[in-house]
Amino acid sequence: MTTHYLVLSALLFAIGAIGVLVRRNAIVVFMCVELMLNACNLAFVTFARQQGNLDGQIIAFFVMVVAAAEVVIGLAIIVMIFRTRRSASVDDANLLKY
Amino acid sequence: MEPAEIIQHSGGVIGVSWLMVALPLLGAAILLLFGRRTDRWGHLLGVAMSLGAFAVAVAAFVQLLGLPEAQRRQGVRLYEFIPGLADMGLLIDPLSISFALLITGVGSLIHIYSIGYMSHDPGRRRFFAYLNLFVAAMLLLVLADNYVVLFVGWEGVGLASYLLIGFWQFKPTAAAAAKKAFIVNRVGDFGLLIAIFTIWTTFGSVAFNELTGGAVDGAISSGDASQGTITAVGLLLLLGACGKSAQLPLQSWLLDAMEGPTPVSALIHAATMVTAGVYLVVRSGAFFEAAPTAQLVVTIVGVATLLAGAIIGCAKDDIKKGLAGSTMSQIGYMMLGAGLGPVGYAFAIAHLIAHGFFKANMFLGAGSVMHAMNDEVDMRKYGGLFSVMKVTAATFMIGYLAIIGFPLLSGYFTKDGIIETAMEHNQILGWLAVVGAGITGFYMSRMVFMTFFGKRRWADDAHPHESPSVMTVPLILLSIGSVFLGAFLILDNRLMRFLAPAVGLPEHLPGFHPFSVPGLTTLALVAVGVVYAWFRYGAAEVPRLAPRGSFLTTFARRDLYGDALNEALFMRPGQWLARFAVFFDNRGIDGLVNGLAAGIGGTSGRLRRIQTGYVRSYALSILFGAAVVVGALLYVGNM
Amino acid sequence: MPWLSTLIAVPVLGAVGVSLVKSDKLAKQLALAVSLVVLVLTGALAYLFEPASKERFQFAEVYEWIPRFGVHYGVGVDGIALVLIALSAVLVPIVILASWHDADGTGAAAPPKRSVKTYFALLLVLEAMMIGVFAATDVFLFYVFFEAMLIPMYFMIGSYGGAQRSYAAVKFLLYSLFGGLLMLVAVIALYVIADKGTFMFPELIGVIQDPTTQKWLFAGFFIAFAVKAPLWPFHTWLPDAAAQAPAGAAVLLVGVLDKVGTYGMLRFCLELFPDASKFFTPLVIVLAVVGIVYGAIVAIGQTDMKRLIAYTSISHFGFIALGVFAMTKDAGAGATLYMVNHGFSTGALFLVAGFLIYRRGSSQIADYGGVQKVAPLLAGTFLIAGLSGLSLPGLSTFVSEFMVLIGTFERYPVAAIIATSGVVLAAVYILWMYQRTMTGPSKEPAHVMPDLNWREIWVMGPLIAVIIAMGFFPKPVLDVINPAVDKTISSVHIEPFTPAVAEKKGAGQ
Amino acid sequence: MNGTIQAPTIEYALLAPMLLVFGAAIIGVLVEAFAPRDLRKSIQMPLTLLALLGGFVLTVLNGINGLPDAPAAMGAVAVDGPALFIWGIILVLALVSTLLINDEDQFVAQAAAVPGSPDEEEAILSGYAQTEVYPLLLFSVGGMLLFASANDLLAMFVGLEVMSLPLYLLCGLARHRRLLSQEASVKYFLLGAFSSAFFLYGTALIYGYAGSVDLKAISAVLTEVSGQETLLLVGLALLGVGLLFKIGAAPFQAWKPDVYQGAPTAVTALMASTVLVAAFGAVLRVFWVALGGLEWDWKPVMWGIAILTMIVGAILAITQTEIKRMLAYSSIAHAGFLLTGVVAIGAAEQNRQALSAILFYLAAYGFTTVGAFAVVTMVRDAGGEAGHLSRWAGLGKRAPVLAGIFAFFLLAFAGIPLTSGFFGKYAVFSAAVAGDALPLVIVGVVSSAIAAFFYVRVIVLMFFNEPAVDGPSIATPTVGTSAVVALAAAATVVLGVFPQPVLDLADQAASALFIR
Repeated sequence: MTTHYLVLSALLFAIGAIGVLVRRNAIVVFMCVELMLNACNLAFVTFARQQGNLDGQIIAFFVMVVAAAEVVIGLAIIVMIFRTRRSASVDDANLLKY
Repeated sequence: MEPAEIIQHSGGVIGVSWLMVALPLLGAAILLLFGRRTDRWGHLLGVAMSLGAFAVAVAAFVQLLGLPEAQRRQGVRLYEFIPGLADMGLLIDPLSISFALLITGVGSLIHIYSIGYMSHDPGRRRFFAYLNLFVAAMLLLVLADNYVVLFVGWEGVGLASYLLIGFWQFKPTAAAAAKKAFIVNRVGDFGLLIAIFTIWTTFGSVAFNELTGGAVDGAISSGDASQGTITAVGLLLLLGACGKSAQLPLQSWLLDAMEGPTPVSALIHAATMVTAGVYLVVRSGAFFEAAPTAQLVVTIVGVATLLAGAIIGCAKDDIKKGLAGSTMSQIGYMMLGAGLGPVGYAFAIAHLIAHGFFKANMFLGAGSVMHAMNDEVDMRKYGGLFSVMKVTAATFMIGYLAIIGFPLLSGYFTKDGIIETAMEHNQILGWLAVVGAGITGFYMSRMVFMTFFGKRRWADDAHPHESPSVMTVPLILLSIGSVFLGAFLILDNRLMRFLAPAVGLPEHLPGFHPFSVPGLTTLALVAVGVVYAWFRYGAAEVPRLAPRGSFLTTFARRDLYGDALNEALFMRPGQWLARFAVFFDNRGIDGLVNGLAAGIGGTSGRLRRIQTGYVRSYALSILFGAAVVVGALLYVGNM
Repeated sequence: MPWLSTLIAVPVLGAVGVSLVKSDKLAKQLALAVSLVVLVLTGALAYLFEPASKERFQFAEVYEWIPRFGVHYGVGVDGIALVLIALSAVLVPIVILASWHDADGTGAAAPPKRSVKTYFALLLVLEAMMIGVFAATDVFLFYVFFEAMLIPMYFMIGSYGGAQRSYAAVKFLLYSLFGGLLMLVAVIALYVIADKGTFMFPELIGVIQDPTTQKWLFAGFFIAFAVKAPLWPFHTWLPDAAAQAPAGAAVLLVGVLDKVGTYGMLRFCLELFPDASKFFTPLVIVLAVVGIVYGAIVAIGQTDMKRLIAYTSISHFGFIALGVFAMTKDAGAGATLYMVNHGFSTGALFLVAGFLIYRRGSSQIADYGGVQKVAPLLAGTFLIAGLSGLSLPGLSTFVSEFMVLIGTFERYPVAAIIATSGVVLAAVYILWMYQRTMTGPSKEPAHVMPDLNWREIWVMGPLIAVIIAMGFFPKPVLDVINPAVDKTISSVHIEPFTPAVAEKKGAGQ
Repeated sequence: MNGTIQAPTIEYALLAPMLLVFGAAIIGVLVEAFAPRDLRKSIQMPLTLLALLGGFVLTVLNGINGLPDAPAAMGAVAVDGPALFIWGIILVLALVSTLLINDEDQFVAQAAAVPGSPDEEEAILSGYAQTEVYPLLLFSVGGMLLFASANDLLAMFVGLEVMSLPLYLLCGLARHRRLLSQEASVKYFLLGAFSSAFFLYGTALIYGYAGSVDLKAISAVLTEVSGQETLLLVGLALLGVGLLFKIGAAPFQAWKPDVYQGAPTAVTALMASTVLVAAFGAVLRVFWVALGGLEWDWKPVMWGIAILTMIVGAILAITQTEIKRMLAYSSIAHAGFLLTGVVAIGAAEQNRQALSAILFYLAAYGFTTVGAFAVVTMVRDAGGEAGHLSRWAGLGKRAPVLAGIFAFFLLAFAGIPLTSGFFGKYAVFSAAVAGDALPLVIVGVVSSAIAAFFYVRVIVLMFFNEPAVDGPSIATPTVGTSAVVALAAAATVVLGVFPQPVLDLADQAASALFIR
């Protein structure tokens, strides 16, 4: 019954995507992205089970590593902008437009 | 008898007859190129070149006379002008040579006259350059052996006329008159061009020797060319002729053309250029004889114009305009004659030549008068000049008698011939021509009485005097011509038989019967006109200011509302059209182009607002895009 | 000796030299010298050219340029190309001489001072490209020159032009570019569909057979040429460009660059897509005739000399297009001759107008009057140039216009008749302009309006001489043109004109 | 599965360029860690250059040694013709961009310091320099190499991230206008991460459908019929979104203008040239190799995207007033032109034509872009670069040569003959025509006509308008910058007049198409 897992992962992905759209705080937005990545992981492992090979699971590990790296970078950037602007709201950052 | 074949020839003077064109052209070139340096002797060069051309013409004429009739059409091919279309070739035949003699002869006299007339004008050298240019172009016109070269000369004289009418360019009226003359002529040229095109596409040639009456009839009978085509050609040629010869409906430019110096009016707008239309019709006889309809239209135009001109002449106080009206009228007679086939041709040409003399004579006389009266042209300010300038007066009188057809003077023979022939063709036209003669008698007498007789109505500062002999001698020579030419050309159909090789000869030659009904009627009417004029302008007091006058008078003064008509029909609508076109071009077409550009710019301006700068809206667009892509792919995939 | 390559190379090198020399004066003299060298070379070329020769293109050179795209550096001339190259070669030195001070910022209403050297360098580059575009026998090479030409002209208008110069320059560039890009599509499609692996023009003749394809490709080429020529209703860029460009540039723009459009119609549209050409002939003829009358009428309504001249050219381009698409010997030859004559006559008009404007600093007709009295030479040359504009017999333009009209009449009488009415309108716009500017009481004391100086006389002299000479004796040029035009027309496979009276055909010679 | 795991084989020679770059990057990190501050720059700079140069040489060697017929590293990386060509371009362009980066004034002294705060001044005074730039650049380049040559989706994802993450940082390091720079950084990061999530989910779905992420395997599965098309199609869609985001195709282009404008110009140059190249390498691989079988499904969609991209790029650029922003939109338009080449997929011969056309276009465009941005770095105000177009008025008067070269680059972008841009466009469009995409080409030329307008507009500003009174100063270019401009100009000319050699090279690279 792997379908449920797929549905769940789809849900998680959707929640993440929606979160990116609705939340203002850069950190939270970023967390939502992470949520999406993990949704992918869930999908991968599920499919690995479906297909009966290990690739999916290995991929999941890769993704975790990449996600970790992303966190490092992301936090660095967000902290940097927070220090200058004293705010982590992504809506404050719109000098660049049109 | 049919016209003779053209035979190529290059011997004797005829071989070098191109000199007739070349000499004056050279003169013009020298005078224009070397400019002020030639101011001192420029006029002499001009005269010399004109006389040279005259000499060549005479020599060629003599040589032609020496040839048997059958060989009296000599072609001189110079070079290929437009390969496959037309050659630069001359045709020396009785018709062209008669014109050449008239042009160079009268032209030379007028050259000489101008030495005196323009002596005080700073632009005299330029004037002679233009005169030479005119002579050259006019000779090219009449000597051309095909329609294309003829057209070159045709427009050449147009240019010369333009330059000379506008000779005093600083006078706005002169500049305007010049432009008007050229443009109206262009309308005629439009017709001439189309005619040439039609001739070319029908006969595959524009050369006169290919376009004989035989060829035309052959084309019609073989069905290669419809009767309609030939008629069309005739009418189009006529349109061209009307332009040059100031015939209705293209007459309006001639009266304004009097803005030019008087010798110009004499040479171009009386003696030679304005008769080119008649030449064209006669030269194209082959087409007209095959197209009776066209011929009829020619005669109608002729009569209409001769009446119109006469009427206009009656009301003019400006002596030159009076003469101009008379010129229109006389050319009307010629046109009438030209529309009457071989017989008419001869009379038309005869009248043309005679008119060349007596009208030039009178114009120069008028010039001499103006010269004496500090360029006053209003006859109401003349009067009683006979006593102070006898030569001028006498010669003018001779011209006057000639034009009204005083028995045994030139006009008597030539005009009468035309009237007689017209009668034979069409009574109505004939009688109208007779009436015209009567009116001529009136307005010419009016002119003479107002100018030379009656009380002196001079301006206070006017001290009239006889003109120098350089001016009077030409007058005398011309008046001699005015006296005898008519008789010489008409009696025992001398000219008719001379022209025969060129235009053909009618079966039965017309006799000369002076006491025919029309002839006598004409004389009577003329007499009435003269007498009436005497009472109005000779015996009676002439007011110095023109009275309001009857409706008819105003009608005539206003040139029969010709200009008003043109203005209402063409000028104003034309200007309006031009203004609208400009507006349409800027707002319409260009507006479309710029509008498109502006539209794109505007779109851009609005679209870039989508780029709000909010990262979340970007994310939304990505998600949205993703959704669309997914949807699209599913749609395509499951099709 | 690679004549044509030399002809292209010399001006380019000259341009480099001009941009390197120190003083402006030297640059001008060098530019003039180079252009004269080109003129001499062209003369030699014309002398060596054999009109009767069997081979289609003489002095042909073909080298592979981009084998990957089947593109060659292929040049060669037939009669048509030769006369147009000659036209460019004659005009450029004249223009250089005429624009002697255009870039110095002297003269009334001069634009702010710009680099003089650049101006003359651009002129030479332009000359090279003009020669190249006419000499190209490779469609792609032609396209490259066709587009590249825009750039120098763009800079000449934009940096040395009048008040509205940048608007005019941009409009000119974008308009032409748009047409060019459509042509690019057609060029690509031509290559792909022909599938010959080459762009050499001779090898592409008759390759496209399918009528529909022909029509589309024709459209692609034709629109580009119609914009370039320009044909009504694609003309509105010309008045702006010509009016804003310095007189010299305007001469080359209207005199030569625009000819590329009509040249392209004659060379490429007709020969590559004969059936499509025949199919579109009615449309094109309508456009042409409309252009003739419309251009003339709008010209009559102009108040600005240069714009007026530009509109007269639009009318004249109508004549040329008419002649090209009438597809008769006479009309074709006439159109080709018209391209040359129009170059000289309009060139003369623009230059004289330029002299006037240089003196007074206004191109408004209303600002002039009575010039004839104070500057008779100037007025005289102006009149002659104008008369050639209204194609007065005895001047070169008459011959070509007459041939176009009579040739058109052979096949399309109605169109020819309407077009002939342009003759009358021409008289109106030219003579009215002359009347308003040159005649009447003069508007200022003589010293304000000096007469032509020697440099200007040397500019106008040759032009007028050529105009008159070719007016009375066009045969030499026509002998060069005719064979080439016959080849072109014959490749359209349209039955030749025969007069109604057949047996009289060819008479009058 | 008998429990024995055989050791994977790695073709080190083939992968050498990538390995070299990564190695150098790691060394760079160590240098940052241990070398004294004042030495770092003098070590990093040559190190980077050497690494990139070496990488290029090795790539060339690979090319000379002949192409392998099977993917390397257990099928993870395909070092085939296109890959080598793309590697070559990337490495050269990166090398060139490095010369730009070398210019101090570009980068913040200390990223951590708050703008305008005392410690920033102090950092500037003490001449700090964020030398991490160099290793970051190397990592990113390495990522690109992998991204463009990855033969399975996992490797591609890793490549994508390794390429992107350092760029996110680099974007935030501008010395002037730091707020903009940081904003660009954060936007780029969030959106990048967001899109890579899509990429990843797409991968997952495709894995679910095909049971493998190996491109070859995927294409193999596509040939045999099976249900669950939906899974595949959705996966394909999401995968596509991830990739199209990177090339900035509409409607995923939103980030491009902001990031290009905010980022330090040197970094913008790097992104505008190399990232585009790498991304197209990946796009081609995914769509032609893995999903070639689905051609008829994705082609229509790609048509739509191509058209949209061209139009949006051209139209929005018209009203831009910031030079870098305008160039960003222009690069969007160019991405659209390139996409017309991507949809020109068809028979093998046709594909060769299209592929080599795209490769040539990438090379031509890359050089011109780097050159253009290099010029932008030289036109400066008190507050850094004079980005606003109005400041460029009359530049032709004050710096004729520079303005001339820039105008030349713009003409190349516009695709005027005798510039590299023209032949690039020509190649792609003719491939598209041959691939029955004529309407697409017509849209292409129309939009390039529109695009011409704003290129021309800049030329008008520079040459036909009078210079502003307090116009920007022209920075006396460092050796590096002037070298970049010269090189780019030379490339633009040569590719515009004698494109044949490069075309041949591209043909060779494309001759064998992609190996699977």
